Amino acid sequence: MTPGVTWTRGEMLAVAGSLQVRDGDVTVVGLGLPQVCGFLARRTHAPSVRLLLEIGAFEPDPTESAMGIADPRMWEGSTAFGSLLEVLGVMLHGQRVSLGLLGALEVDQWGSLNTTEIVAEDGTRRRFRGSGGGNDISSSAERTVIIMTHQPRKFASTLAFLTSPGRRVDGRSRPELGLTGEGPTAIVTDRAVIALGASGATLESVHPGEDPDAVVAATPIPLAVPAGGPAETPSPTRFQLDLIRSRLDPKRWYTG
Amino acid sequence: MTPGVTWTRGEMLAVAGSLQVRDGDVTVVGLGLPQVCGFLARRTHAPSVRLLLEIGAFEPDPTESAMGIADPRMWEGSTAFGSLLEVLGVMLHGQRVSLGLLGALEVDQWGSLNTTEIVAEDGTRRRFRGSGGGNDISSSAERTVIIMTHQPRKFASTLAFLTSPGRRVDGRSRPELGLTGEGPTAIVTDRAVIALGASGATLESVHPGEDPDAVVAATPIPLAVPAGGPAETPSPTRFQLDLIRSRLDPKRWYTG
Amino acid sequence: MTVGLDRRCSMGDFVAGIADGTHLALAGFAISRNAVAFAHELVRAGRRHLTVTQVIGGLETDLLAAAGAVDTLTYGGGSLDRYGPLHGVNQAALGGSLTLVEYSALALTLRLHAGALGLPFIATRSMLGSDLASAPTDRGEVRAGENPFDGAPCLIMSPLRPDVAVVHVDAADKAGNAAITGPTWSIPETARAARSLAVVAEEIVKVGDIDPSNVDIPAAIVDAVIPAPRGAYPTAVYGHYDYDGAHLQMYVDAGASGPAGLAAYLERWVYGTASFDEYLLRAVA
Amino acid sequence: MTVGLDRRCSMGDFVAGIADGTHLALAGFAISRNAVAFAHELVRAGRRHLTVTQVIGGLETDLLAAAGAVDTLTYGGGSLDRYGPLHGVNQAALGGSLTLVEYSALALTLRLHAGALGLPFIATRSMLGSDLASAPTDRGEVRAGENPFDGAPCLIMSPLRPDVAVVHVDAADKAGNAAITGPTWSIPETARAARSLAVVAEEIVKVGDIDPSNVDIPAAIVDAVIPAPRGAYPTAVYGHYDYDGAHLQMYVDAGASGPAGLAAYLERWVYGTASFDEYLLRAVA
Repeated sequence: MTPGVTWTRGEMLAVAGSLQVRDGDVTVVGLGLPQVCGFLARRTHAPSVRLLLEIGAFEPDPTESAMGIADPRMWEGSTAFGSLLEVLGVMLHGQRVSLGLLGALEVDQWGSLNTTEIVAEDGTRRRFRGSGGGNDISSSAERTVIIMTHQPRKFASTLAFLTSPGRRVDGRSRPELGLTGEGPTAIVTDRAVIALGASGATLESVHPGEDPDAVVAATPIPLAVPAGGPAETPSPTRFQLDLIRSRLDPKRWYTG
Repeated sequence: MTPGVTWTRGEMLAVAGSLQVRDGDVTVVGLGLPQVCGFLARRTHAPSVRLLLEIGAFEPDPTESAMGIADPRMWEGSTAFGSLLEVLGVMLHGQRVSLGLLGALEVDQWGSLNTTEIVAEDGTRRRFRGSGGGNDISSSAERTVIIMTHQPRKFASTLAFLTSPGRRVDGRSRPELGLTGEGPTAIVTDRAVIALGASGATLESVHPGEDPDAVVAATPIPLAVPAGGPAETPSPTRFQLDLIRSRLDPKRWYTG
Repeated sequence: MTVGLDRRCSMGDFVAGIADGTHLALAGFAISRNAVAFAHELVRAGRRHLTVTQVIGGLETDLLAAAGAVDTLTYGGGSLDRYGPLHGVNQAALGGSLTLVEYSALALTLRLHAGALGLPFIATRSMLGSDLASAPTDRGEVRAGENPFDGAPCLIMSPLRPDVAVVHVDAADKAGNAAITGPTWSIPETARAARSLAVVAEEIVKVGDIDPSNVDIPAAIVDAVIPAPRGAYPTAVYGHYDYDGAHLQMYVDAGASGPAGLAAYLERWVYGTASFDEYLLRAVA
Repeated sequence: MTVGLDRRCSMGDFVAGIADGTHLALAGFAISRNAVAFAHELVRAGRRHLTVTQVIGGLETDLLAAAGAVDTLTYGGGSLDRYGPLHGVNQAALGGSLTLVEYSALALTLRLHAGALGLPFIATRSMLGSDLASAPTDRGEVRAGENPFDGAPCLIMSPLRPDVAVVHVDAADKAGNAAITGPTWSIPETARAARSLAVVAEEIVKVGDIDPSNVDIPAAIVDAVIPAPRGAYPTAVYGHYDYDGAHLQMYVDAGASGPAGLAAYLERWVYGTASFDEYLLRAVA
């Protein structure tokens, strides 16, 4: 940790998420933290990443906080406008997208996601936005990374609704299901980075100041811990934090 | 015949072909005489016909003779440009085209067309332009009309190559083949109008000055003749001829 | 230049021609380009038993659902972005008065695209292995299949051809040639899939004023051209006006208090206004 | 504004990267927008055994066929409009050195569209009952099928993903965002189907100079941006220059005299010129 540098949990999440982006990735980003992660990566270690919005905006570079991907502020600086069929069809279903950055209400140990509805213990259902392009991204991107805050209720062995498939569904692999790509490779939260692989979930790193045992206890899915314990996630740099605060989330909606 | 009015065979063909167009038709036109027929209809009895070119031009209104549908002169006055998928896909395959106007090298008694190759008696093959959108138009337009000069070698019971299906192929009806629309309803030549129906070809009318028996002799496909003999095709009017000469085919490439 | 047919029509006359039970396709996306003027007029006219298809639901659909006008909604998801969820849709779905058929955004767009192109069916890998495939499969709209060329699993979907699509464009001429700037999401496929298409235009321009290379919707597929300046308010139209965040938040807050809250919103802002112009005057003042 | 990657490349360097046996997709249409500069460079480089896919063949393909560079041509037909037929293609096909696989224009465009969208396959009614369906069926690219939703016959076609597409655009920025005016025929589908895409541009413009709503080909699918002013000559580029009818007629007349005529044309105008610029100087002078 750099002396005197402090950050919020949201900022830590944005930075850790951004590190999952590789330079050259062609990326479809969801609204909110996924978008902040993508833009942060592009302005730091991944200058040639391509960011695409399912609504039909290529490589936007917004200067204001946007209320969603349907907010024209979000499209500012785009070099090309097209259609959903162009982004989710030609780019994604056409196997040209290397990375999807996705949020979720619930995730299971294989990285399958629920963004549709939550059922409370009393059976009350609460509905959310549904798939949008989320299922399509999970189905066709070469890999996906899940970006979410770390709350135990968000980790579930059985999802209330499986909106977007992960590495396995009902014991079946992606090729068996007919899906392309590796599927989710990591869940990045505001406490840890959980790697997803062929054999399941592993606690790859915990963020500075986090206790690994406490993180494991707060993650009610099967979760392997490396023999030597998890690594520590690199701390945010001043440059990353300045970018987030001044440019990428100035209203602090996602990282405040 | 109006006294003092004379016309060429090509002009007669253009006028007779234009009369097949109904006001309100949505029409894909091929190059050459079909195009002259379409434009003539629009400027006379069918002002609200929509003319489309497979290349992606909507409602062109050219003022110069064009060398083909790929000649930009042909697109002049278009109100919208789009793609081949828009014209042959959305409009035609999507069942929005009521009429196709097509030329042919060879036609059979069911209105199937050959635009691909001719085999001479010595077995020599001569190749032509192939289908282009011709097969698509024959396959999906609500009805088609064939526009061609009247030469016995162009009428064949068995085509050298069946590029575009007519009302029946190998004894099978369009629904049996999986095709939509009625198929070809007429062959209009520079000598006659041959109606095509469920039971085959009928000599509906011969052009002014033509001998019905001579026309039948020059039409080597099964051809019914109505009990009272064929009607006489209406003569071109001065207005139609002036349009053709001054505006629609000023270089007389098609009607000269 | 061919002048073409004059397809202009008032919103009132257009809505008068839409019967109860119509299958509508809408093309707004969350807080952008919703056909709000159209939704208001439909609600005021008391239309019922509509089927609505929309790739991403937004305010227009939520107003119709809140008014009890929608029996079935086929969508790929929806929200009012950060303002909140589609309370009208969600309450009607949870209450059982509205059947919600969910797809992924791409899968539904592909069904519309197949309808537009007259394809017998269309195949995708989207939705494989997910719970999204269940309802459409039960309804016979989607079937498990396989690629005959390599044996890989896929889903085979039927084409979708709604009765009427209503889309909000920047400008249209009287014949229907229309232009859209900015991202177009599922507007092109929605417009082309429907058997009949109305373009609601911010502005009616002279035939020829839109460069033919910039025409996004050709007149040949347009049946009605409805002038409606600011007709997407309080949602945004790129290059024309921003969304009205305060009004959207008021709508979401009304919905958060339950069906009575939405009923009160409709009473005040829709049933309680004689026209969309009156609504605009009151809302923007 | 994101500046993006710089994809600019000379025609010579681009052609140097194309191996014998490559599956090329071309997008000219008869006498418009042919990638003639590219075809000349390929011929001079002596490329052989190419597979070419083109919805409507034109001069570019005929030059390649005349030079003996093409083993297989998949097309939906072609000509030089009223100037005459594709003698190079026809002579190679009749002589047996070139395998011609014919489709209808829509069917082939749909195969490219399926490739672009990553669809497992695509279905159509076009070509049913015609002789066109035979060769593609024999090759395993097309199968007789039926619509699982209503039992109607259809043809099921495999997606087509050529290795490299080369398309001629009006303007492109260095990242690859490109614009086309006028009709676009099969250019959008051809460009998107290929695994790699080169845009040959009349003009290279600054990033941001093309209104994003007017971008027809987004940089995200472009691998090479090749400046080539007048690179489609003697075919036409709408809004830039007309075709050269006298040159086209000379080419067709050469072809009408048989393979020797085409060989003489190539000797004089292609092998006999060191570059396309030299050809232009000689041809236009």
